[in-house]
Amino acid sequence: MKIIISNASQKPIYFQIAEQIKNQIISGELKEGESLPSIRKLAQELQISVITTKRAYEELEKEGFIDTVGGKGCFVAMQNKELLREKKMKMVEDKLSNAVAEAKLLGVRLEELKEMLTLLYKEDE
Amino acid sequence: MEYTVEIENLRKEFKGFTLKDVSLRIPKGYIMGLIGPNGAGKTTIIKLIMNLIRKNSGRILVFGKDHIRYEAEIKSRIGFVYDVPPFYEDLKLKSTASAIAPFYPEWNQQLFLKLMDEFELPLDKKLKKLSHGMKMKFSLCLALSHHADLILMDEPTSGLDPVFRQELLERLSHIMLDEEKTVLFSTHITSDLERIADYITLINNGKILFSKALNDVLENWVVIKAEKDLLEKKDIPGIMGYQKTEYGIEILTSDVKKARTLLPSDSITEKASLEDIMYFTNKGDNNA
Amino acid sequence: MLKHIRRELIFNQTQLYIFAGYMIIFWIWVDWQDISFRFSLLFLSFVLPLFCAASIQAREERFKAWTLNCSLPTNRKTLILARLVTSWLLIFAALVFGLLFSALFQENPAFLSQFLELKSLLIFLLLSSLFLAFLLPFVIRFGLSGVIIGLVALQILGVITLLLTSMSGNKENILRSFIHSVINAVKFLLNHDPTPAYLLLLLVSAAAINAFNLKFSQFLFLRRDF
Amino acid sequence: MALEINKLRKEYSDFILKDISLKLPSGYIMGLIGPNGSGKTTLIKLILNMTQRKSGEIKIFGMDNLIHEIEIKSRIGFVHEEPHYYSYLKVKEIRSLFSRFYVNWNDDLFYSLCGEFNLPLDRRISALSRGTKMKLSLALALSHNADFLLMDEPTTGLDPVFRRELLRKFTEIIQNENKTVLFSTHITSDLERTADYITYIQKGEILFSCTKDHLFETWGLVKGENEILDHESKKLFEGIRKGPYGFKALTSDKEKLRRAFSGKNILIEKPSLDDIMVLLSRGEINA
Repeated sequence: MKIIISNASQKPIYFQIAEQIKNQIISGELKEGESLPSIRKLAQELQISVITTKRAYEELEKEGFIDTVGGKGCFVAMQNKELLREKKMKMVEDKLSNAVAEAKLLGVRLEELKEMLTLLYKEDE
Repeated sequence: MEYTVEIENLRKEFKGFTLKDVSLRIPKGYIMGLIGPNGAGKTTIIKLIMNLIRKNSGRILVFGKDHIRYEAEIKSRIGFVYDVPPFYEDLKLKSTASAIAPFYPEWNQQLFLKLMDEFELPLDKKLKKLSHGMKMKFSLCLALSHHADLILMDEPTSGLDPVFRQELLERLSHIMLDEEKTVLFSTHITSDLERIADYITLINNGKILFSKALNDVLENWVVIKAEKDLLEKKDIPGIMGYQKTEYGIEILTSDVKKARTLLPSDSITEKASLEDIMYFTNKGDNNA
Repeated sequence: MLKHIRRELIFNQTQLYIFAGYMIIFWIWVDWQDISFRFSLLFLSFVLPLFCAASIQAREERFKAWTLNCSLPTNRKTLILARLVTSWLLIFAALVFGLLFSALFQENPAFLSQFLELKSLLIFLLLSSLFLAFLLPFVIRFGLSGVIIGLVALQILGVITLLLTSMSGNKENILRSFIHSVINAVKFLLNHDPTPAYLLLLLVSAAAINAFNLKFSQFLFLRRDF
Repeated sequence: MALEINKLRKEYSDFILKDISLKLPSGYIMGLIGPNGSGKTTLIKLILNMTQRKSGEIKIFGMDNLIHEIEIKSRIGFVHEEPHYYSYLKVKEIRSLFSRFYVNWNDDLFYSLCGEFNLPLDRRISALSRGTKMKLSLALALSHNADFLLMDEPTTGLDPVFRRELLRKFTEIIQNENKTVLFSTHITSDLERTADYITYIQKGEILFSCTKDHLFETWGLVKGENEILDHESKKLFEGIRKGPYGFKALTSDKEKLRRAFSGKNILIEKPSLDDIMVLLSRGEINA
């Protein structure tokens, strides 16, 4: 599991943690049922306050990404496939809308944008 | 560039520790911060300049003169703040001050009284009744009351609250308006230095690692936070130290421009604080 | 030099009050017990230097004030010179104070007049120079704990010699013979007729001892790290 | 609840600790900050019953600290602001002195800590520097696995590297949920990362005691031109400092402030603990 916290960013630290764990669950890096470090262990590793990691885990639990099993700790929740696909599409959509806004700002026409998109998409194949 | 203090391969041997041929120049008209872990030799250097301890070899020039041959004259132009205030505890503040005042030709009693009032120090109270913080303030009062050209301070802010520390820093920058004055002060509270120091000298177990302008350091030194295996894949230019954690790796590099070109997109680079620099150069998993 | 003496007096003011108290008690005791002149002379020439060397140094050590003294715009040699000069000032002040006190309150003026003779003053000067020349360097080199250990060692030595002599059976005890020799020496000095040559010799030897004391103490003080 | 204080009062000739109340749940680290002479040391000494209180109640591990003083003290690891030890004792000799007092004293832990803090076991304590003496008192306090670490400025005179290690040790300790750490400090950067709760005490009163996250989410450092400050808007601030080029002010409710100043160009940033302290104690409050 990878967590990189930026002290300079405006986003609160618990939010950064929750977001990074969320992305790793959606992208499949964190598999369903995989156990997560306890709140205190994570706090000690990242050298941050226990309250912050607790808050991050509460966020993730509320959004159904993780479950806490009393005594045994936290695990990545069973993501129902449908919900997972939806979240993936949502993430890509956000990124695309940023790109579109940027393109409009810089006066890039739609055709050029489409061309760029297909080029980039084909590149990795 | 004129130098108030010039130290050339200074050597001092103790039972468990040796200051190894230290050379250092403190430019006139600037504030130099001296940082380093406990027992790195900060106090030793300051005491050597003041000739409180005898050097084994090396040369020290203060105001261009040999610090032993012209000891009295040099010391009359130095304001010295000790890490442990060495005053007679059963004496009133004003008697201690009046005992040492005649030794300083430039002693200014009005200035002394003004400072004592500003620092809220009771002239008639015995020293033993004061808290550690107030003793440090008294030590400062004495050092600032005779228009010293060189102010030598050994951890002056330890035990003082942020409010007073800020006032002290404001007073220091006020003093620095007159380009003749020079300040060397060792501290463990690096955030103070980041606000006010012009030059930074990092010393580590008896050797000087670097002595540079502060903004050179703050602009070029960064901490890169990235995925764990970043280091194996790429060789980071200017790497000074790194720390592996469970969820990533933090790398200190002194050359942000070169390093930035090699970094993966999801890594974060943040300005390195002096505390980070000391931590990575001293404690990191390696000493690259 | 004046500022140095003023510094030493201010820094040790509480000590001076205590010492004045001792002096009063001593002079009352001398008068009340009708102590012999010779003994009080010897006693004074030991106690006064002990006070100047040990208790002033003890305060400096306890409050770590030597860092303060050494950081003042002066050098180590002057600091030691100041300490020696202040010591002599205190010794003579205590003597004058005592003599004034006894002149005012004492019954037997003979004791006082004996003290005021040039010869006894010079002898007093010689003896206290000797003690000071031993104590000051000793205290600088070994510090307060050194003095305490030194005094304790002396006592133990005394006890051992007593034990040895009583065991070995011979009557003449080494310690007593040592004390006798000291008293005889003082007797000899006191009975010697006060020829100018003799007085001059006393003065010169006292000066020599002090010069040695100054140089040796400075040498030791320069070596110390604070 | 590791520590519960209600209406604690202590009077000195020139200082009064005014009926302070404070709660610290077990398993967390609380930082105690405030200007010199604001009562931090007094509070800590009262908890340890080293000074007499005038009134009020202190419960530690749920027990009253007067009735169960001995038991409580054996479970507290205490570090004093100015480490006073018999200076002629050697470091290793002080261990035997201490170990007798604590039931679960652990020698190997002490020696491993001495190794970690690289304490010279055979040096006399009088020869140690201030920082090293502090490390010794820390090693002593941490060697009888106390349930409650109570420390008065433990980081004074310690270098940043050691301070980070010490804080790392604190986080290690509170891995066990019934261990708690309360320490006062002047070096607020210690608290910015690992502290869970922050308590700010000034002139004998507690101005706030809350989680660090709550503090940084609700309090704001506001910067703007002096003109937009008027008598009315001043009321929204805890402390203001006017400079030649604009003011710097502290608000305890940045959302409310953002609404009140909407339209005006002000900058609201995350305050550092130093900013909070300076503005609370030196800023002219909206009198």
